[in-house]
Amino acid sequence: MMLVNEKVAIEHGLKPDEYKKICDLLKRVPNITELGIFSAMWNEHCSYKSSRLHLKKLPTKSKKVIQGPGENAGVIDIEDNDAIVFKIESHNHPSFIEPYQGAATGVGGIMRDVFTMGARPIANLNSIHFGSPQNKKTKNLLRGVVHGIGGYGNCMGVPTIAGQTSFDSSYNGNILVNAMTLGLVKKNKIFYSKAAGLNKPVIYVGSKTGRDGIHGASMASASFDDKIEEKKPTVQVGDPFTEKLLLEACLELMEGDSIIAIQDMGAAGLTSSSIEMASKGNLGIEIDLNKVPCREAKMTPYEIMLSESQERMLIVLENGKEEHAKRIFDKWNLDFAVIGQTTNSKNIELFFDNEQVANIPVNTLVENSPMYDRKWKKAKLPKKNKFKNVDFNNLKIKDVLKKILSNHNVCSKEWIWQQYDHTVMGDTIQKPGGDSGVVRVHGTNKAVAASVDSSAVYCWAHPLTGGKQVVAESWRNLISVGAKPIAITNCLNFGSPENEENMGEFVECVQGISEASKYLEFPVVSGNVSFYNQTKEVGIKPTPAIGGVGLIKDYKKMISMNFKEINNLVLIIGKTEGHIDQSLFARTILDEKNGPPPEVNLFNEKNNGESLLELIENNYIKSAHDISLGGLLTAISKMCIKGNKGIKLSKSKNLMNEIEYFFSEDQGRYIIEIKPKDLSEVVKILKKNSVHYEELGIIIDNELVINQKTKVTIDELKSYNTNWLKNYMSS
Amino acid sequence: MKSSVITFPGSNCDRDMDVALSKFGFKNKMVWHDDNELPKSDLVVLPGGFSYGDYLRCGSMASKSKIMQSVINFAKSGGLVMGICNGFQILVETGLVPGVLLRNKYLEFICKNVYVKVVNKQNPYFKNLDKDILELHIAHNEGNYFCTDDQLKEINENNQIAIYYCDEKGHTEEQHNPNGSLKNIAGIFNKEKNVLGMMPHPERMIDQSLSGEDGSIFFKNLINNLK
Amino acid sequence: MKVSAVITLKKDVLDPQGKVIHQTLDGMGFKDVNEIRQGKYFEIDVKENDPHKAKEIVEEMCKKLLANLVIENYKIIETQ
Amino acid sequence: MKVSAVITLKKDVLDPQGKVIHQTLDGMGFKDVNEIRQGKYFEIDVKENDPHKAKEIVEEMCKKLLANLVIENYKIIETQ
Ligand SMILES: Nc1ncnc2c1ncn2[C@@H]1O[C@H](COP(=O)(O)OP(=O)(O)O)[C@@H](O)[C@H]1O
Ligand SMILES: [Mg+2]
Repeated sequence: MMLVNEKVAIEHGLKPDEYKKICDLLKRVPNITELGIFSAMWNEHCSYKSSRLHLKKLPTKSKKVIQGPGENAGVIDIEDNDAIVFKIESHNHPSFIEPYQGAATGVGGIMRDVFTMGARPIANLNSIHFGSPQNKKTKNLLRGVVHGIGGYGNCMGVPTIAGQTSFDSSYNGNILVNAMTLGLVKKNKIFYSKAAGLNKPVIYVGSKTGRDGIHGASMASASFDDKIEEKKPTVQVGDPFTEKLLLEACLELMEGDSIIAIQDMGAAGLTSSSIEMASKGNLGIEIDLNKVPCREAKMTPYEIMLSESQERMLIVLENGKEEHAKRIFDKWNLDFAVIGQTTNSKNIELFFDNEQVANIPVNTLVENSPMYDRKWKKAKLPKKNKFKNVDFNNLKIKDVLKKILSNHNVCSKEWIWQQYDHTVMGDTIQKPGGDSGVVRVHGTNKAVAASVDSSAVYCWAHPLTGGKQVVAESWRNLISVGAKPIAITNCLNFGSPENEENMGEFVECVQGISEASKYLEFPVVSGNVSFYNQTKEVGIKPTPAIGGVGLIKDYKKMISMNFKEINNLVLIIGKTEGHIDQSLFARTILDEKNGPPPEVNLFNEKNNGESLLELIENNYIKSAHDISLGGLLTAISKMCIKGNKGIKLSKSKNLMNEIEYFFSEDQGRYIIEIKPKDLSEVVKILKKNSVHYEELGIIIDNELVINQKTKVTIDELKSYNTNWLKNYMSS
Repeated sequence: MKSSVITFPGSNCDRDMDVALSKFGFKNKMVWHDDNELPKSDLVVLPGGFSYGDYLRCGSMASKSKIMQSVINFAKSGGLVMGICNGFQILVETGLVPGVLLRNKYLEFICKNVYVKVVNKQNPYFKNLDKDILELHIAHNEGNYFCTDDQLKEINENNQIAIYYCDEKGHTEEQHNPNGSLKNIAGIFNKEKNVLGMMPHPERMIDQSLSGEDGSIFFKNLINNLK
Repeated sequence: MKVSAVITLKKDVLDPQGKVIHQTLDGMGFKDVNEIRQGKYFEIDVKENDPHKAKEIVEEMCKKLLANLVIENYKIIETQ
Repeated sequence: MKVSAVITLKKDVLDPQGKVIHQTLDGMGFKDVNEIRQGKYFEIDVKENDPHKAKEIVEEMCKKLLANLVIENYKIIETQ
């Protein structure tokens, strides 16, 4: 067997002082299997050693939260004994190396996290970020990732109902692929990963273990360098068919009362799953590795423990339920093996060929894992740019609108979501393309809305503001479809924590997320941190992705953003101040990349959102849409496109320049459509709540009439907005 | 009316089909692929999904499963068998309907609403339908219908084409063909018209909150025809 | 012993994958391609050491499952 | 001339298709299979009559497009 020393430890991604700590904790030198286990458990991906300290700041509780962070996924209460289980997860590094399999296994992994808890997955979302469209690799990466997400999700029969796609050169060497899943479970049938009881059988089910993905978790914790070719063998291949069988088999077993604890084998496979179960139950586990179903001959204990083969689960069963469980997994043609049992040793003990090959106290792997208070640098709020009216005066609104609607970050992403089955399960009532995806809770009048958002540019310009903004945007997207926001999950994609600036971005984004979610009572129930999105010295723009979930009590009251009826009135809620810095307009038309992001006023955010919900509750709202990237005119255009209707805008009473008015990205704003007869009632409610509003115009047949001089037909708007991605992908 | 929906490993529209059939008055039973016998049924449905992961060829492995022998016998004795999407692919693999389903022309999965033109109403599925054009939903990766020239000749002679892809006015030009299907074929019968295979999913269009309601029209008409 | 089989589409059957790959190769600068057709390849390890018998078993598999004889041909290419 | 290439999964890479086909064959009564792995087969007709050069072109195609070298190997098996 290979001898272990500091050099070998460093090759495993451990730092010299971490290796020393392992020797101290064990009071001996670990063998190679043990070292492998430590390196897997102590890497950034599994141990959260750089982030733990800061994640503690996130608010995680509310009356609706059943389970916060710490389990496989978060759980929220949606009444009538129903609960939603949800989480987001990154699969960035694997997707850059092999986009199809990387993305596919990302989707597979997050679905397993959700059905491990007893929930049937009912919706998938994804947040994907690519390098600049001109970058040579971008097109193939995008195609591969989309095919991978679709390939896995479609086969599972889970609709992909929403997502987000962006392009930015900071992702040239590190794309981001974040996958999110929502599942539905009865409140009294939630399963957890905490083992309990002595001498309970430990069961392995699913696919066989192969050599794939050994050290995937450590790969996710390292930056890319020139040697990325060498990292290739760590790619895992997904098998959605087996996962579908595993889902059905697990749910079937969960109907009874056989399961004490269940945990999927995700990053670091059998290692982290067994250790987590033992650690939560304050127990030991012993495993006979000869019993683990293996795909390849002669796999070593090291390989078996570190394999990241997909579609596997670990279960602690009640005594005497083995036969019953085996029958179910046989029926679904899946591997089933009793591989060990719980013990009172509080150690993880592994046996192979009748010899003990590892014996480690569980607490050394979990509680004693390293935690760092990394150095970080506070970001300054950039100075505002002083734009002069002359900067705008020679711009034609129509030209600007065309450029913005066809910008790669605003244009329609239909090419992507048409490749995702978004209607399977027969409950999708709002497809991708709206503010949130919405699915009904099967057989009830309720519906669940979900959206995933991130604004890397704002976070890069000022992390604290950016962090707040993403949470607010998620909240707005839910409110726009008539859902009451309940909770969020977050996927924190950052550069290297060992770089003070990147670490600062992380710390302050988390601070911003924390402030906003506290204020909006929109707690964080699950999440994931992905550091080292870095190639050599270049890190990505900080990209926290927020997945929000909300409830619509009566699905017939759901709102969509398409303009509905000619002669209806269109209003804007929230104040337009003309904040141009960091707007898409400033960055693409003026080529001005400096300046602060728009401010987020949490009081207004909450007040405006809640007032809109009140209007929706009273049936006044015919369509609604939040204003985000591209500003007011972009939002209006999208409502025209979707509804196939036009609008005649009234002359604004505002004194600012038209360009600022139309393209600024001030926060907390929505556009709403109401019937003329309801205007006075609507205004009464808005005034009662002190919400700023303006009348924007009236819906007409098929033109966007901006002013006397400027008119754009709906067909023009459509062609601006829908062609870019299609053309790009087929060129 | 009694119906049976077969669940294969990897089927994922089986529940949706069950919901739809039940909604329009069928007494539906779910049947496991590994069973030997079909319950007594007026209609057997092979649902959509990815039976056996769509590995090898879509539908190929499901066509070899135990229950399929009974389904084939049932069809040969005149029983109504309908295959939707993956179910269509399974029917093709058993040879109950002619042709094959290749990968979509642009090699992309397509999920969207399309229009189809009903061209043959002399059969239990479309008899009495008061519309000629239905808006239905497709969601597939392999719906590109293909058959040999000889087969096509026979298909035409026997009026076996059930539905064509078209636009909302019923035009069946190539640009209304979502997947490259030969002659815009979206669904096809066996010679006797008791077996129907089609790519669109009527079961996803049974509620105005969903993608539309033309699926409801299809199912209501179907159960009335069977009564 | 191991037997390899190749399944190809019959000549008059459309091959959308082959066509798209052809276009892609063309776009990448491989201008000298007349045609490209995609097929499937199987490597089957059977418990049979007689090459003749092993081949027969695999032929049987091709006929019954691996190939759809309406549109595909099969060929046993190697036994070892 | 025509060149055939075979793309197979690397040895330790999971082959979900092969696995399911194996199970199905087993269910159909083919009990004597140890393993079955699926790969891709390409028949490429290139405008090049020198076998050596033709092979080189196809190798280039395999490297650049047809094979995913992260998980797959390629082999040129025939030129005619
Ligand atoms: N990768 C994707 N998967 C599914 N849907 C997507 C994806 N990317 C974008 N979309 C959909 O496109 C629409 C526009 O996205 P976006 O511009 O981010 O909306 P918003 O500004 O309202 O958050 C949304 O409905 C979103 O769900
Ligand atoms: Mg929105």
